[in-house]
Amino acid sequence: MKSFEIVTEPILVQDIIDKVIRADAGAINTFIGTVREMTLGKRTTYLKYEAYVPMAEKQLAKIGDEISARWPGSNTAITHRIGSLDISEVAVVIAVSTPHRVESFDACRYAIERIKEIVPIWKKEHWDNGEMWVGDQLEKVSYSKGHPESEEDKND
Amino acid sequence: MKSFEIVTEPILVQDIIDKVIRADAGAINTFIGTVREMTLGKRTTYLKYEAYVPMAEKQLAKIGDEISARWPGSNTAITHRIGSLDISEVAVVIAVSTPHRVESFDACRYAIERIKEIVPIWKKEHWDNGEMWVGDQLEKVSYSKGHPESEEDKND
Amino acid sequence: MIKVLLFAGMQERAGTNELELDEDRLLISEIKNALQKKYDFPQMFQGCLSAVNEEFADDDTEVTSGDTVAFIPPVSGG
Amino acid sequence: MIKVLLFAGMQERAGTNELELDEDRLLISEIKNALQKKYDFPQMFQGCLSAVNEEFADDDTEVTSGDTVAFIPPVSGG
Repeated sequence: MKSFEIVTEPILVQDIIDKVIRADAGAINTFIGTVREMTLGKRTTYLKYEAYVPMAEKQLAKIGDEISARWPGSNTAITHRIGSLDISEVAVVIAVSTPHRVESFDACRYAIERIKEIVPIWKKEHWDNGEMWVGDQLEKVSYSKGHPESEEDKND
Repeated sequence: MKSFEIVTEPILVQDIIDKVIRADAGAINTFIGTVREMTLGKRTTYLKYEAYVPMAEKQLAKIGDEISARWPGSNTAITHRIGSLDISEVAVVIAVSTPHRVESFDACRYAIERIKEIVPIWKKEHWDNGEMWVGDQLEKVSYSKGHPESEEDKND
Repeated sequence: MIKVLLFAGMQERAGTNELELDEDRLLISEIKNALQKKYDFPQMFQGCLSAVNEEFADDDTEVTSGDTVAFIPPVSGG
Repeated sequence: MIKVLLFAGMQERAGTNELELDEDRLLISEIKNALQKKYDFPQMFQGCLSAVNEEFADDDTEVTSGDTVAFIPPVSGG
């Protein structure tokens, strides 16, 4: 059972939670990233995720190491799915268990922010009339409103 | 399907998540409170939760209303279990979906803090040699270290 | 008749989870005084909240026959 | 021989996910220049990180035959 994994099949949230449940943890925080339909007024039809799989798994494990160092007594598991995902499907599940509740929130928040910084995974948004690699911004169609204004408003 | 519920049977985390998944939400934060074995050096054998059930469900729904007002576009579901719970069993599950990730953490954190303030649920810790209603502190045995020093360190 | 609900340690101390007061009209503070005299609660309702018909209430809230009063010792859910 | 991996938009632009450079020794910056000349990437490796054998590397990192170089455009997981 790998705690840091890139998968192509649907993720079962409970499987990720089961990896971090421990008798000395009283709190588990879970972040689930799902495919959102509307981003900046555009209707996403589906997303495609691609990864540099072996390096992505190493980087996820590195995030786990960072969390263990920063929040002693914590346990982390992260699974990210790649391939085509429909609206509301689960792209990523992070679970962090800690003895007390406050750290579970902080550590899980840290994990998702780090994923967006150091893990080689890319998301391509598909709409009815086009597609775009998020971050790379090589849009394949002209888009009346120009490029999305801010990274903050992207599908997260 | 009630979004704010007190139950006596084990909680399935996925059931609570399913209540808040929506096409326009890209993030779901889940907090799971489990029974921790060690608290302040004492080994808990099991916990017993009791609630003023109808009022507790109303108060949970009130927390949901507060979250909707404060984080527009969010959806919240909370289930708390009562009765006897063994080590690592799930006592409470909170799920909050929001369009973007940051609010999902903030709103879920708000929910657990409010549960500990306004929801009539009580926890009784059982050890090998005694028991205590947490918060009420009417310990049934003499306890060499005196009463637990701080609310912060309680089983959360 | 006014119904009174007790929970957690207060319930154990009183040996019952429910009392019936054969009165038409009482203040919450009057009910507290009567119960304190009867059961000698160790903390004398310290940190204890009150609810009338499942809504939080104050010491000077007046309850009437048919109401349900609940005493809510410090909560510890989650 | 040095293996080069391309991803996302760069992969589409190049029309391949993998190249083989028949060289014994190159700097990352030299590989970037060669690829930029060949494929005319619109953003000229802007914001693009490099990895050698699955670890992040710098422009002046030297790679040798047998190494795998990956160019990592801005990531968007999560």
